[in-house]
Amino acid sequence: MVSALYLIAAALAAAFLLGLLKEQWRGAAYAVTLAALAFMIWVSAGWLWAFALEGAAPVEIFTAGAEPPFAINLRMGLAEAALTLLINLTGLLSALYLKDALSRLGRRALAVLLIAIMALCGIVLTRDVFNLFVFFELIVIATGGLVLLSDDDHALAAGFKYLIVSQVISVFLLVGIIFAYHATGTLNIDGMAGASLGLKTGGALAFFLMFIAVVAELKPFPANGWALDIYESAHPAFSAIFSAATGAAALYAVDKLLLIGGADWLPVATGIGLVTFVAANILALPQTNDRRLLGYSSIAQTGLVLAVLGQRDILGDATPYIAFGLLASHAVAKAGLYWLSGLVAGRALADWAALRNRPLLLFAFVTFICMLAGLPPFPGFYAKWELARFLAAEGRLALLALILFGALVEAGYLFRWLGYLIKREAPAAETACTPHQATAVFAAVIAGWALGFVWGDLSGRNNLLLVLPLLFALAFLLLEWLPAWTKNTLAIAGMVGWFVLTWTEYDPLRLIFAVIFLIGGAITLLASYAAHGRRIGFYPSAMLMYAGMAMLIRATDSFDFFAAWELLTVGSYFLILRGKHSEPHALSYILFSLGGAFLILAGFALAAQGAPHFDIASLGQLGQPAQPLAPWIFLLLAIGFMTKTAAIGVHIWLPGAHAEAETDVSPMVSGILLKAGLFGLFLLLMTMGRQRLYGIELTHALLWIAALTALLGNLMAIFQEDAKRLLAYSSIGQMGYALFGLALMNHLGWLMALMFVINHYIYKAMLFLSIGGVAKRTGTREMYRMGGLIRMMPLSFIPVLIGIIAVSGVPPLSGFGGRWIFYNAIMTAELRLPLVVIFLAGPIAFLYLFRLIHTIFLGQLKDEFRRVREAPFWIVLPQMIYVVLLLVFAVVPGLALRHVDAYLNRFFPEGGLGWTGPAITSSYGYWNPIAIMIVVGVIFATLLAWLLFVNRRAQKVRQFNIVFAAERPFRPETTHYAWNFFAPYRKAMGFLVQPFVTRFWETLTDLLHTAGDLARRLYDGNGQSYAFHFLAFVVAVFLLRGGV
Amino acid sequence: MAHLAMATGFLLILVGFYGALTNRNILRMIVAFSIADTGVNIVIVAVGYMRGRSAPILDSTVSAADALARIIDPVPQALVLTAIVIGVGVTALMLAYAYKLYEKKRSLDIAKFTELKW
Amino acid sequence: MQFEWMKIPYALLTLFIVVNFGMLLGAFIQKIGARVGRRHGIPVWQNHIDLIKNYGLRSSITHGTMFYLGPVFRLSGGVGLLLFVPTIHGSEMFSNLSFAGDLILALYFVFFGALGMALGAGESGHPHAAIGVTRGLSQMSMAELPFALATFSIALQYQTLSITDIVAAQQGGMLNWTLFTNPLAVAAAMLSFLGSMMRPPFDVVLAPQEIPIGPPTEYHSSYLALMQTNRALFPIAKIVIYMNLFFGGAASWPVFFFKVFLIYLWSAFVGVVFPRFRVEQSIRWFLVWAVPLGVLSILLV
Amino acid sequence: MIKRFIAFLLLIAIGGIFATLLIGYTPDAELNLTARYYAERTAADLGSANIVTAIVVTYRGLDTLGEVTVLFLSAAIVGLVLAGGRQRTPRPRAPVGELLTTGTRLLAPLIMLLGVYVFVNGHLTPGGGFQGGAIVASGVLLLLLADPLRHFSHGLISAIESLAGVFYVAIGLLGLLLAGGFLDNRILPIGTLGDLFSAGAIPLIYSLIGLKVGAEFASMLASLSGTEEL
Repeated sequence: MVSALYLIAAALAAAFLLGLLKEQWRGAAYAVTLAALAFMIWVSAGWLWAFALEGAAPVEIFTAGAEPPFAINLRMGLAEAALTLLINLTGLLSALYLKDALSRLGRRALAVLLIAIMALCGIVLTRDVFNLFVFFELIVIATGGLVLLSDDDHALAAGFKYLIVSQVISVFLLVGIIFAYHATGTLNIDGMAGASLGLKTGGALAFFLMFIAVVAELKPFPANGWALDIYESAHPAFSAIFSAATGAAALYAVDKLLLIGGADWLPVATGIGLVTFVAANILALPQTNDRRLLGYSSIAQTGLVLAVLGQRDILGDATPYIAFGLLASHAVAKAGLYWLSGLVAGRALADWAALRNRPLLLFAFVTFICMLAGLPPFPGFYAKWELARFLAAEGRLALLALILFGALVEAGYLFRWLGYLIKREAPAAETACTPHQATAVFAAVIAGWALGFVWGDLSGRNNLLLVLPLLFALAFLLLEWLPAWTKNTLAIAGMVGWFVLTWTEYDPLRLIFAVIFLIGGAITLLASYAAHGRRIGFYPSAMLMYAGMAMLIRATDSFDFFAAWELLTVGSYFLILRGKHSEPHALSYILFSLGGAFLILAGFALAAQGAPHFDIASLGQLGQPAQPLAPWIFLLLAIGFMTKTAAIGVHIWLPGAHAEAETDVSPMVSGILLKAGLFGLFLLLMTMGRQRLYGIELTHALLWIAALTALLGNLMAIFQEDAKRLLAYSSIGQMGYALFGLALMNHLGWLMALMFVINHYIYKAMLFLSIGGVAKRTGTREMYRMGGLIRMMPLSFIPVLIGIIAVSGVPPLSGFGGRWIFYNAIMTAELRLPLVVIFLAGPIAFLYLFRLIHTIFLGQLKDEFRRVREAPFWIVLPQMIYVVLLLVFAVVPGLALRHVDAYLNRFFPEGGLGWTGPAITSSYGYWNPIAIMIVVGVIFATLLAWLLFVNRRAQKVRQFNIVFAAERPFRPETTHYAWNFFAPYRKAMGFLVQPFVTRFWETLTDLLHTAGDLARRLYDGNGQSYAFHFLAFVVAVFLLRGGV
Repeated sequence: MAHLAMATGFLLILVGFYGALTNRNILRMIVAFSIADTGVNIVIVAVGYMRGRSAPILDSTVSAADALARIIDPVPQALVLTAIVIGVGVTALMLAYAYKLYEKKRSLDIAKFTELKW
Repeated sequence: MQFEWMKIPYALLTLFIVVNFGMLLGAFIQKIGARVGRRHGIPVWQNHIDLIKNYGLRSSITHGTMFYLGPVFRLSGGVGLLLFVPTIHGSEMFSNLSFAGDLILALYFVFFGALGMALGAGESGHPHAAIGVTRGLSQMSMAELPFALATFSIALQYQTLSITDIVAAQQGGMLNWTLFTNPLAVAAAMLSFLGSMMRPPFDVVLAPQEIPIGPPTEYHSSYLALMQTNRALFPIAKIVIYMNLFFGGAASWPVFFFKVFLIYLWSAFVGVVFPRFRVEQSIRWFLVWAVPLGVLSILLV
Repeated sequence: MIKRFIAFLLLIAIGGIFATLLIGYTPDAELNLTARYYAERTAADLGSANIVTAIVVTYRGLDTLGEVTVLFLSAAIVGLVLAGGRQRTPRPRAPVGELLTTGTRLLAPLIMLLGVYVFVNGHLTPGGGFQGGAIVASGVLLLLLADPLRHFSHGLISAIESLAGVFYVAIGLLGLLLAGGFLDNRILPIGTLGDLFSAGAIPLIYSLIGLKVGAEFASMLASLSGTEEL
């Protein structure tokens, strides 16, 4: 191995050498710089290789031939190797990116860049506090120089503000160092740590000064205004270094100092880090300038890592894994985003829509955003999981809650941005991207995925990037050049194939879900054959969702479950985002989903109590420390899952998301995706069962929520003018029923929930396809604009007819089976009042369904639709399959239900159904689906035959042949009664559907925004104020710590 | 003696800070920081001072053998040298910045350079 | 209970009896209403005459498939409802096709006809048909609620969902009737009953006097005949359920005729006394008066 | 006014922190561990009479390298900042006066010589590369004052600066290769304590530092002097 000293020596030698080159030899100077940086990368990569793969021991590097503490020494270990590699790589890529700017400014600028990178390495390597100070000052000065690479005039002011504050910081650092030296007689970090500085006279205070000064380099809230200005105005390539490399180095410096400070100072680090994390994220919310937003986000991420470092007392050996996981995610993503920002002409977030015309750059952006948000399979995801595990085990719940809250806020602005990118109007200007710039950006993308792989490998769990379904989904990224129908065939084949491979593994319950997720998904995909072109982005997203679901049902470990959960969330988010006007809805979907996911994460973490692997099945037998927390765990998990099923209160994302999605996406996200939440609830109730919290039976609370969800979902559905929205609200109501069945906690209740799972899949997928087809042909979703379409689109009418009979539970179709089981189930219900609510919900379903079929297909045909064609074949085909399925399931529900019924005996031995002959019996009643079907069929057929006989000469009349107050109308508009269809109902019951919940969430987000907007007035742009902030920060920390 | 020097040093730091916080003129701020830097340097040197001993240079008066008992702590002296030089570097940089800022706005008022905020 | 082929002729016999009884009863009740209003009223065989006339009419038009199917749905609903419920308690002959399902089947099958009718009327393209349907559905959704609550209450009370078992439990004296064992449920159900009989104050759905509105206006000839058959059949089928659930059922045809008449009379009685509600008024009325009774009956059972 | 008041309050608090440090401070009676090592071993190990120099150049040589780099950076950046954009337009100005011109002619070489003396003897007497370099630069300043329009050869200054730097790093690496570690001065014989040619590479390094510092200051001064006409 080459001594780590060469990192410093090479950079310096090259920097000095540059001075010897003639000013005109720009190319040569640039080459020397790149060569030096490449050499440095080689050195640190070599060390990383040695440590990570060959298990080499850390090396102490002495200078001046004397032992520490008498001479400065450096250390090269795993962390140092990784960090220097990160720094050098960022440096090299930024240098590539900066080619034009650097060539313009010449060798001096190159030298400054080299020295900056060298100094960052120095900070990481050195074990001497004063040496640390020297390197920090080098960074300060180099930053002062590199800021000027920017084309932005304001960079000058920003640089000066930075220098002002740096001066103040360095005063504190120097005073701290000299007193620490006085107290311990050494300048060596390990020496100081060994001499227990804090116990010496004045030692604690000296440490405080050093600590606060180094922490200030992390830009803690509120002492960070100067850094934001730099982020905003500097050249993006420098901001990349400033964010990724400087942040990493400063964090490591703090880490070293914490070694000196010992356990006493860990809470301080945590506190500062956490406040910074949360505050910076809230401050970022109202940002519109991209680079400043990234600046806030950098500060927040650094704060988070600081908080993690402060938790090393409980994280122990896992600290590097977690901290570096978060740090690496942040660094790679942030560097990548800054590089990208250089390609975007405008500085407003919406200007980034320019990237949309460049799919590869778009992919890069998405990668970075997902990394930042800590989504799988990136390192941040693993880190977050481990962090939650440890925090929950030690009962540091407030901390966990704050971290998750901050992460959610962060996801809020990141995904809002992503939405702008994908949905906003792209500027006409072409995005210019030189090969150098592209190299930098894509190197970051590759690094991101590679890190994801490494972290998965190190996690001691399933490496997500080796899981077959996920790989299959990701493979579609490489297949994007294929036409859509090829990809569709591949996708269907893959899903069916996976089902065939795995179906023997499932118990009956899981098998039902597996069939719906995989086979059901494949059927819905048939509709996608209707799409033309390449459909960029559709297949990776859809397959990601399905991969998540496939992994979800197979998961036994809580980690696998959670990872699958996040994957399906992300996949479905991108799917939903594809809709024309779905930007705000996709955002609210992902936010609610992530919020729910965080609750699930917290729930699992609490339940595991630090155990590295936690089997979901053992939720039922929690260990001692977790046992008293069981109701809380239940609550967290239940709410988490309920965000996916859109229970009332957390339902507001659903209508928009489902309604605005594309024609073939709506059935996927409604018919299939919602079942993931139910699956979670099934697992939860199966394992944890009943829990009491403050004397309240939680399943009873669930009953109430479910009943209200059913009622209000249905009620809101009847007042919709938009057909797809109507169906979406209806899903909320239906999920309420299913949840109700689960919460009943008896055999039949669960059976009913399963019945709903199957039924809802079939008819909701069918209805969404049918209505989607109609909307596609007519170009509108407003029902009152349609009417009389039965003549134009009879094939789309049939599924709707069948569908509404099924949904409303009218015999003889399968919906009735659900209702019958429901009534039998509630016979033993413990709580009767919620039943009243759900009774009320029943007939209301009938209302909106009638509206759906009437206002679209019946009534008067409008002039503009006289030439409308039937929906495309590929959209009709799956509907017909569903019709057949529905009829089959109506006649022989036992096909699916019998096995599940038997399986449920395991949990509720009593109250099962009897399956003797064609009749199905319970302890209260009986039901014979075949007989019903035959009786109804025979009566119907007889009467029809009779009518046909007596009325054989019926004459078809024209559209307006109606008695209309003695007039013959001729305009369909005046005769199609469709708008505000249930006006009397609104008068009577409208008070129940005031958008209270929407208002609540809106107020909440508004409050956050306002808070961010007010708080950021703190950064008034005056360099002096920033110095004030820093001093106030010092004093505040000092006082809060109780005077050290 | 050491206390006195140290108190002076601290006082200079505070004076420098006060000047930097209350003067809006950039040049005055730079001067104020120089004062604070000087204060820090004095503090550093004061920490190394030991009553009745001489500078850490071996010559006819202090031989290598009795150095242990005769010289003061050399480390702060080495450190202060570095600190001074770094201070000079930063000051030079700030002056250059001040010049450029003035060139841009024809003003040295720090409160005028607030385009970047929030 | 198993299916036997013999059940079919028996069922048809029931059907025949009930249709004729229904038509006579309907006319009789009309007459009572007219007499209260100091009018002479129609002869009791008027419904039979109308039916024959309508079947005899030769002019017939159609607006489309659903229009054609509407009356079929409607009558299927009525016939099915009647046949899924045992008519005479203890008689194997007149237990009809109740082997196919229990109370829940009957409750949900009520919607079958309403749905088909609404669809058919909808296709006629007449805006008033649609308005009538919205009114009808809105009112029904709330009117059915107290009945559903009451039903559930007595299902809990008797711990069964089988109508036969519920009737059986009420045998052995009047005091065993649900009317006396669970008066709250019966009260709720009887209020609900008013809402589903299309008589004042809940007849705004049809609004027969003022405007030519809704399905009966658009349909004619044999369509109307089918619907008229249903008009005769359906109320009786519903009353049979009420009778079975709350009033001890009927062990023989005379008792059957008598009880059905009395229950029918209740709606006529209220109808001639009260003026008409608008839809939102009736919804509120059910919500305020009937639903709480139903809730209480469930809680107290 | 409020600003002053807040500043005052903050500084009182900071002053409180400093006061605590001050009150808690007790001067050492004995040399501490590190200082003791230096006092005992410097002469024998490194052969440098000036212990501070030994620390600066050798024991904490990395700091010093950084320090030199700080100056290098500052000079580069000052050059970068000030070179940007503006074309130099010499304006006629009043002559600086006979006294200054003549004095400069006399003094400048002497000052330079003194500077060289100071850094060459850095390992023996107080002073060293930085001090010597600063003195050399002050000579340059004098020249600039005497003739503001004088063009220094930027090429020469920068060549000196760079070469000195490269050699400095090279010597450091030689230490790594031939002796105990980076910047170990014992690549050359340490000689007799007190001799000019003693203390191994220390005089050499310090001379390089002196040259470099002088060159850097000079280039900074030259750059700054270009700002005069504003």
